[in-house]
Amino acid sequence: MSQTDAAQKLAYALRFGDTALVLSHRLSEWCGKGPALEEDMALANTALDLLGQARHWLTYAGELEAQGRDEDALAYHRNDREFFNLLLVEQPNGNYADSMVRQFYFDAWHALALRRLLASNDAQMAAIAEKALKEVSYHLRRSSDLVVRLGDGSERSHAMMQAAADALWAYTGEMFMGDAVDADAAAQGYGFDPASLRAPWLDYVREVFDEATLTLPNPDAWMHQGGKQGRHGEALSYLLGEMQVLQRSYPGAQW
Amino acid sequence: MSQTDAAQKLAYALRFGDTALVLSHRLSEWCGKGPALEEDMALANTALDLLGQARHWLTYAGELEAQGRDEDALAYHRNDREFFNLLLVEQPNGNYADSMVRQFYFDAWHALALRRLLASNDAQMAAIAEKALKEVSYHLRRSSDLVVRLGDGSERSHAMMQAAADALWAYTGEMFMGDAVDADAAAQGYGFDPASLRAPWLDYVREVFDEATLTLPNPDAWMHQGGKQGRHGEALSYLLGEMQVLQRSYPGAQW
Amino acid sequence: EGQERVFQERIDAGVKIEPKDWMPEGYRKTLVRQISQHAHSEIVGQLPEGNWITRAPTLKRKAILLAKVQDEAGHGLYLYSAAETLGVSRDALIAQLHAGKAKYSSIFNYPTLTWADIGAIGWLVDGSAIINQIPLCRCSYGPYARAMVRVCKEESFHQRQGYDLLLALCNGTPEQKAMAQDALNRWWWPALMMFGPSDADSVNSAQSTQWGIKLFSNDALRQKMVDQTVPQAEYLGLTIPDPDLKWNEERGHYDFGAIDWDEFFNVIKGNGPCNRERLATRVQAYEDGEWFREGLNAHADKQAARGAAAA
Amino acid sequence: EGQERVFQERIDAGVKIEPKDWMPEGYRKTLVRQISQHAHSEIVGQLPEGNWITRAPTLKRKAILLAKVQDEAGHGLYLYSAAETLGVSRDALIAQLHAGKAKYSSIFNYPTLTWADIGAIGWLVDGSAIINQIPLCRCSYGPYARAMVRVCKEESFHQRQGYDLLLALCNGTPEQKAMAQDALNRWWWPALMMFGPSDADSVNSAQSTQWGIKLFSNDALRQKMVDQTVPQAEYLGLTIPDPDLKWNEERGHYDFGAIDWDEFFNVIKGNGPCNRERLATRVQAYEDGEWFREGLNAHADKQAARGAAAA
Repeated sequence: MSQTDAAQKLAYALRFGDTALVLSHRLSEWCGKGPALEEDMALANTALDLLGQARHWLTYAGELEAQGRDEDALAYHRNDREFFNLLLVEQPNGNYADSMVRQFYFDAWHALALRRLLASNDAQMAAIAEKALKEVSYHLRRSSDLVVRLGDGSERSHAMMQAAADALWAYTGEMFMGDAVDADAAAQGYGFDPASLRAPWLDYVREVFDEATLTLPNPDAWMHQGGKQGRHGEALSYLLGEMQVLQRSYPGAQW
Repeated sequence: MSQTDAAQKLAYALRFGDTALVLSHRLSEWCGKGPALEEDMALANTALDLLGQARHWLTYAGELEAQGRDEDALAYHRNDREFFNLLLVEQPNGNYADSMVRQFYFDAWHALALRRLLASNDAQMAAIAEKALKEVSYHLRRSSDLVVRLGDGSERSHAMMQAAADALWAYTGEMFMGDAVDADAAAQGYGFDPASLRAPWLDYVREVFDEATLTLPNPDAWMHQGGKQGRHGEALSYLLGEMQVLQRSYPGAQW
Repeated sequence: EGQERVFQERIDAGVKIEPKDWMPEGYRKTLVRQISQHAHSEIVGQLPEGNWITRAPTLKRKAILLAKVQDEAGHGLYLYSAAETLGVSRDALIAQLHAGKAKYSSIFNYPTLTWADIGAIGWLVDGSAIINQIPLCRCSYGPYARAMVRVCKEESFHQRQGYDLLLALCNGTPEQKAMAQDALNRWWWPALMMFGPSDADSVNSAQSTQWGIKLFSNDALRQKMVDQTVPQAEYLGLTIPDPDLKWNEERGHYDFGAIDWDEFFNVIKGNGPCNRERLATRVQAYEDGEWFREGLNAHADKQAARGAAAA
Repeated sequence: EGQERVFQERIDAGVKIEPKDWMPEGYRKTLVRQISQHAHSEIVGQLPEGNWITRAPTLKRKAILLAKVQDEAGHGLYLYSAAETLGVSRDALIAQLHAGKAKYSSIFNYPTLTWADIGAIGWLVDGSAIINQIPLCRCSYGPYARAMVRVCKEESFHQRQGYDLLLALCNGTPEQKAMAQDALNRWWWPALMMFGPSDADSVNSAQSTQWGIKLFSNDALRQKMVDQTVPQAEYLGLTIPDPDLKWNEERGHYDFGAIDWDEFFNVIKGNGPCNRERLATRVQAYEDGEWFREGLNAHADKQAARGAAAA
């Protein structure tokens, strides 16, 4: 593997790891503040699954990098310009409708993405994906179910879900935009072309929205991008500052 | 000056400095989000005054400590257990009524406290107080005026001001509770007995509240304490984590 | 009364009371109060620990803490269910909590100021909770006893994790060790207060004992906590903040200093550092979630109507 | 028209137009649009910079940034006042902004990602603003020209502070210098776009020029910005992100690469990284403040009534 190849693959692993880590963080911000006890449990559970996945990805990224950085070094000692998560998952929680729609958009992509990674020629990536897919399939069932029930619920819940669906829409396009890292992943056979997930994702989201009586936003609307390349919104550096505060304040300490 | 004396005086200076710094931070969180352009300007102005005062106090504290720490070392490299600000000023902003009542309660005390420090036998403290008092007299006029206008304003503004007055009340008692540091300050003549400010403070607040048609909360209600001794609420460590993020993340860098 | 005698005989014979069995009104009321307080404590207890999830210093510790807080929500669920078997709904109980009419464990009105507090809560607060709760696994009311078995198993896991967290700090830098000592200083006395006032001052104890709801005295449980914890603190190299603490050879127990019951009653009255915040946070969460619960209900109604129309 | 001719003669003679003077409706409209856009830009411009006040790395830098943001609010005030002399209220202008009908400078739809961005905004964004605004100190409408004098004085102060901030980073650690380079990479092109489309594509330019509102072409000002900034970047040791940039001996100016006007128009249309957030923040602030403004009005009404009753 050439040095460039290794760097591309590392970036690829970090994108999955950072995305899982950042979304886990956002979900954990809900702790004790959900709209029902069952939701508190489900949020913590999803956050925990994603955190576990992030740890696998970051540990593997550390191996690919081969500079001796472990999951914690990668999670706690990079700034937001070195994080490669999707913009969608860093969006602030907003109200619970916002958080649920964010989750639904993401889960629908995540399940598709992991399914493609099952065929990765990188055994470790395939193994991480296989374990994660079991969890994510459940996440997707849950978030799809909530979208349907709240979309086709009361007038108020419908309006809130539609507003959330519209507001977050512009952050979904990035999931399907490829760059050199994606091209390398697809060419080398350890990853896939993200554009190929767009049609099935749209089909699935459309189907769920139909059942939820929600209007699908315009698929050809302008979309944000940059997260996968480390260009984030203003919220991420606050999130990381909070997450990293102890590691940054007590350099070298063991916990 | 014995070592204990020096430590007491240092703690005394830090209390004033930390209180000004933390309130300045809270006010600056309003940046661009105030209820009117004139308020945006006034908030920034007050934040700036308090920041300037904090810098004087912390610089002087560094001199008293004589360990080579400057204003930045003291502001950016202590954690919340080492901060000695009043609990009142660390309270989250809440709505604008909360922020204004917090400011009013504090300004009313601050002006009294600084006036007493004019007579400090520590020339530097007296000088800091003199400069600060000019600014704080203006802050107090402004916050008193707003309390009157909003208290005796619409039904809604009255209700919001009263709710804020009640909610923050329990954080005012600490301003008048003395401990060993205060006792030393009074005994040595560089400071004063905080209990002696209680009656004039209550008189002033009562007078303004009367004009504002607000009900003074019960002066003998139970009161929080601990901030002056470094035992804070849960909000302060978030505030400091945010404030200190760059200094903590780039140790040793010059800015 | 005959019913009452039969009831007491069952208890004395160690037979569990089940939801459909006859029971005295006082027994029911006492249990509802106790179980719901316990449930509320689990729910409110999420907040002080949740305060450090986003700031946990390693991903592993973060995962442990997240799992723990999730367990607490789960405990809340079992316990509300156990209370519901006594004929009172979860919504009604939560409404009491939000109205300030129901209590929860006062310990959660103290703030978590540093990461070490997460360890101290696991070690001391869960430690006290377990000592309180283990006897309840044998209490006379079946659903409560069974809920407690499950709760205790998880709590003892949490306690070990808390201790392990502190062990890492105590083996760490001097700053980290100081953080652990500071946490012990602040949590020690509130943890001892968790057992409640001295039995002499405790109302209803006799009746609860007769009913098999209370199996040991508050003071006896507190003594057990002290005896168990002192050597653990020694192993950590931490000092318990009690100058009167010393081994009493004769009693075979540690003697310890007087508890500041003024503080205890003050916090119960609402004057703790975080009472207002904790309740406000829960009430806000509930109010913010109203549209959500209403939406789910509306959907369920629609589904039911569609089902009826199809039938 | 005679009025119109007299008006144009005054302008041509360099005499300022004042609020009470007759003016063509188009002149009034153009000025209202331009001044209010400028005012809105000052107000919205508080947000990207305000994003780093709480995180400024030294107290001195924090004070400088706070003072700067305060100045911007002040500029907003003068400018709204200047617009009000043309017969439109501040409230009406703000309502247009909040309804998405009025523009503000597109540059504020880019995020401030690092501390270096604060320096880059001062250096490049204020730099472009000054070049744009200095000619306006001589524009034909008196209140606007006078407001601009005050604004420009403060802006040039801000620009030096921004440059000084970057200088500290460029003299700092490699990480700090990389942060500065990254900021330059992101802000360079948007700063050049601040001058607006090439004159060939610019509507209304001719009329504005005739009216003495526009004194130089967009391209001329942009060239001035490039020429002025390149040596400053060199002094910092930073590389301007334009491979086509080079000195043209013949022209006596720097040549530079083609601007991506698609991006420019896209951001204007609402598709910038932060358009939605910026407007949402301002609207939220305004809505949250409704009770405040209403309360002050109610008090003023009461006072007036009391005054009337006493009279």
